[in-house]
Amino acid sequence: MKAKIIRKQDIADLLDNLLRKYEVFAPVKRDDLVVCDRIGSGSEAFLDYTNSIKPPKEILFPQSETLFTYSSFDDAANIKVPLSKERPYLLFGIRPCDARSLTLLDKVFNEEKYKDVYYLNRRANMVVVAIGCVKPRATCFCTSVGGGPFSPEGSDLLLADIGDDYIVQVITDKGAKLLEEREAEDAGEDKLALMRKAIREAEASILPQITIDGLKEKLDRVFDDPIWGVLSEKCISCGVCTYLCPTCYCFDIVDEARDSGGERLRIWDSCQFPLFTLQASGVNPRPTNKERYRQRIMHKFSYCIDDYGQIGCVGCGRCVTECPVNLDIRQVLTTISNK
Amino acid sequence: MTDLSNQIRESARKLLQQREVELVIGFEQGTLPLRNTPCFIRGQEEAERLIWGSFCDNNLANYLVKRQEKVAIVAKGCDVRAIVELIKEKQVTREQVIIIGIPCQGMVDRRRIEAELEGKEILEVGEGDDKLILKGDGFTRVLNWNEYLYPSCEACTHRNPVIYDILIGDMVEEKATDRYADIAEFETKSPEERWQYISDEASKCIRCYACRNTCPLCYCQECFVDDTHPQWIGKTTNISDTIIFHIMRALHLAGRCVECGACERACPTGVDIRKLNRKLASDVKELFHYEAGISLDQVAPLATFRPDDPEGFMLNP
Amino acid sequence: MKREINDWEPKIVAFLCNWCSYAGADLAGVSRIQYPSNVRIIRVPCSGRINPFFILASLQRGVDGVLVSGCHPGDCHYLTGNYSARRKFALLKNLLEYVGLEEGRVQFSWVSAAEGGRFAEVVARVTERVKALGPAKRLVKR
Amino acid sequence: MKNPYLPLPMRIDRVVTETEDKNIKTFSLSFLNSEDETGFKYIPGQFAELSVLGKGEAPFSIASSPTQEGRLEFTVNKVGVVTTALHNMEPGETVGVRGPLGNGYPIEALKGKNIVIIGGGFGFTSLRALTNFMLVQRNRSNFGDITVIYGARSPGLLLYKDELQEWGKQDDLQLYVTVDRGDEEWKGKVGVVPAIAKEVAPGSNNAYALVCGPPVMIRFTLPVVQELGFPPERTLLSLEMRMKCGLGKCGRCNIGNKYVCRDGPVFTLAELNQLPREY
Repeated sequence: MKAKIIRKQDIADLLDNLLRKYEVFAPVKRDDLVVCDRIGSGSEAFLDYTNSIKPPKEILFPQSETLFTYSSFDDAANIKVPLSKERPYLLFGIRPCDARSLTLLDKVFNEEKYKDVYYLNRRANMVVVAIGCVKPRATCFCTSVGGGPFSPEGSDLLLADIGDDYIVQVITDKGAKLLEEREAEDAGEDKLALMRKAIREAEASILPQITIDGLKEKLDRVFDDPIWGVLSEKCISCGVCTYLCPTCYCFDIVDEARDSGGERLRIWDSCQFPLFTLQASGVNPRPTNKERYRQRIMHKFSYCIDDYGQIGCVGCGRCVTECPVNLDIRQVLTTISNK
Repeated sequence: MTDLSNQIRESARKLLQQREVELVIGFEQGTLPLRNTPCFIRGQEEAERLIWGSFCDNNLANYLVKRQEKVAIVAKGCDVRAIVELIKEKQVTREQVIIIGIPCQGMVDRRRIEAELEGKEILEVGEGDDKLILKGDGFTRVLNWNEYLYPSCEACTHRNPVIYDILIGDMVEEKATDRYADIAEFETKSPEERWQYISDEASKCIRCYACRNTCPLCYCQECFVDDTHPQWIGKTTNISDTIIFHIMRALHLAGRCVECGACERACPTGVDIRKLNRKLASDVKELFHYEAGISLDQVAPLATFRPDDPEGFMLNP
Repeated sequence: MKREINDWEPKIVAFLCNWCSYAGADLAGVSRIQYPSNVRIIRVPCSGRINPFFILASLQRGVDGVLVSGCHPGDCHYLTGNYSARRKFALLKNLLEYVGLEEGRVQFSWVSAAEGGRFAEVVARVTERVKALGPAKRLVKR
Repeated sequence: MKNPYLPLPMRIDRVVTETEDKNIKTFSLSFLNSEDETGFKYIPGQFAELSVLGKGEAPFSIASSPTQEGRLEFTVNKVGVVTTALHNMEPGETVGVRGPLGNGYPIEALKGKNIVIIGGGFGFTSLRALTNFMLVQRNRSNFGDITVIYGARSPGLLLYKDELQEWGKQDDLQLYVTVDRGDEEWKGKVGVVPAIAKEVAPGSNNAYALVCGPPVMIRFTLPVVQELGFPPERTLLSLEMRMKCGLGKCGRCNIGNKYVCRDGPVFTLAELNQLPREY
């Protein structure tokens, strides 16, 4: 299908129309932060942003989620799963790196053997409309990890900002269907040329920052190297990098007692927390920063490849900019590559 | 700044050479503009990495707890106050640390600078005597750095190290500031407004515990939020649990918090954590005449009492 | 069925120290002094035993008011438990009101073992105040 | 779509206090719905998550053998919130069970082989399940000689005492029970498991060694097993890690790229030798 044109000034109106049929999530400004949240009106969407502080993963995989509530274990009927038939979700205006993160989450939560009904319930009819990055930040390293500022993976439609208009590229049938709901003119050659120029410039502006080729093999070799202790020394074992990461999906399952029953919740957890792996016996296989930080890197750049055929990093740069002690994953990976 | 950096390096080299310490904890250039980052120096030849600048905002005292070896630490006013508390609480011994004290002019708040530039990305920073030269794609901005200090630095009344072994640079004049003015102002609001504010702030919290982990005085082996037996509070982002987490953390820090602001700087979502900590610091000062981290001799306010402590708050029918 | 507001009776948790206030409550009882039945008493060894978290946990679980009571200063069975507690309580009470909890939800008093009447009066005052505030909403976990 | 997080309702039929310190109990459970029982197909070595009302869930090896129809048994050591709550429960009460999870012992590979089981303390539960599985008449001929070496710190801490007595009388398995430290009444062997294994274990010819126990026992037993000539491919271990989801998702039980809950808990020593030493 041909690329279409949407005028920027029509975006709010377009979203208002889509709101009739979809639960729409878009970047919005809350205080000084841009977050990806449910909107009630098209004018709330704030598309002139670099990236949201939190990744959109929480829309599909919320930080706290009730798996079920129960009054007893006497009968399966006393266990209630709060899954309702939701209106289809529309994720509008997320960045291509975050859209790409969904391809990994899909593999994690939609495995042959265990289907995550909670994730899939929301994901099933979801449409993803991403906006390519005309002005990537210096901390973006998507191109180093196989993506790019206009990477289509995970998106159904991909917008390109060419000034007054967005050019809409159709990536999937789902995207084509969404676009059918509204008349839009085809993008002419002049505008397509502008888009290609924007893409070229954006791609060129992102410098290669880490070397992925051979990294996995290197990591698998250096597991026991003392370098991990040096690299992780300043880590304070907080959960910033993992909670803000679009692909980190580790979780905990906890119960909370309610009146005469309980609620089982799934909550985000972080491999950086000392208690994450602490066994009841008191043994902890990852007792210090060193093991925990290594786990994070190994998981993303080695184990994920073994399990899901892709690395667990999309190069969004959130962990780079938000780490309280400036522990920079790019520097860490480069140090390891150079070993 | 270059001068101070050189003096720090010189001291570090000497200490390592004479084997007075095994480790020097200080700052080095960060990987991003507007960032300096903690570093650990064990060999004289590495001392070159040490620097001093406007972005040395982490509280390095955080790295002292549970160390066995003898350590030298580069410490600004608030870091030293934290070290004093840690010594009093027997987490570090005075003999174990060599304090390389630095009178501090305040640290620059990178988020304020970023806000000032309205999203334009800074790619390079130069530090002049009182200026910051910010360069990005097609722009250069020069700002007075002392107009962009962290709120905690603006309210700071102990910029000079209260104790030290080596002093780098000259003592600076302490600011006469009504540092709790904003707390008093907040108290004039109605309970509804205050509750709304606190709830809004807490709703931003993602329970990543960066505030706790970056705090030099939050050194408990197992924090109450992590306890499961009993489980004090829920682990979800339920607003009641989150507010109680912050209230309890603030209470645990009452009379111990040195108001360095590390918690707030670490918070990725900008929760106004100091609103609670500073209320307690202000109460502790007013009710019990104590300020954390000022003296090695004064007993912690919640480890002691006076028979005539104020009790006007008690119900007395 | 809609409950009328005047049907509503607050639930108040009272943390009483074993040696004075609990005995004071006991004395109120054996002396047949009438006081509101809204308090649920939890006996603790000493007011110094009260972790601020007990109070927060009560509020979180939906009690409408909390009363904490111990021996008068100088009379602590453990000599100084209540003096230490008093400092904690002062900070806690201020902080709770500072974050916007209504003044009067959480109250502190001294009641000796001989003060059955005073205990009844304290409970009456607390109940009256909490009733005026209405059901607790802030800090309650939903 | 099947929801992998939902537990099945089960009733506690019997609780046996196993050890004299009363810290270990065995719970015998039965399914409240017969369809659940037909759906719950497991092999020895697998585990399941037990749910207690308002407390949470925790993983336990299934201590019964699938040949013991109509029930599931779990041997539970009282160490945390869920296990303490379980210990306070009585017959007639209900719990939730989610499983079976994990890979279990490689039954097909074990067929036709001599089996040497070496267990210590609380780690014996899944080995007990396997032993019972092999001992039933219709399975027994599938396996060669069966040797069971089992030890605990003291006689009072031995699990399944009645069953051990029964096994001791049977001639289709060799049973050696040992304790680190005996008492006046103890007539059996005294010595740590690795030492006894060295003394009594039969040859490794056409045999598999299966080891499970506390880390220190494993550390000293593996060299013995090796000395006896068991190659790593025929040395099996059942591992324990902190687990939550049991589905290979939640991220805490992995050793390198292997998740103990999903790819284990049973591994050959050859497999483990390929993995980092992070357990």
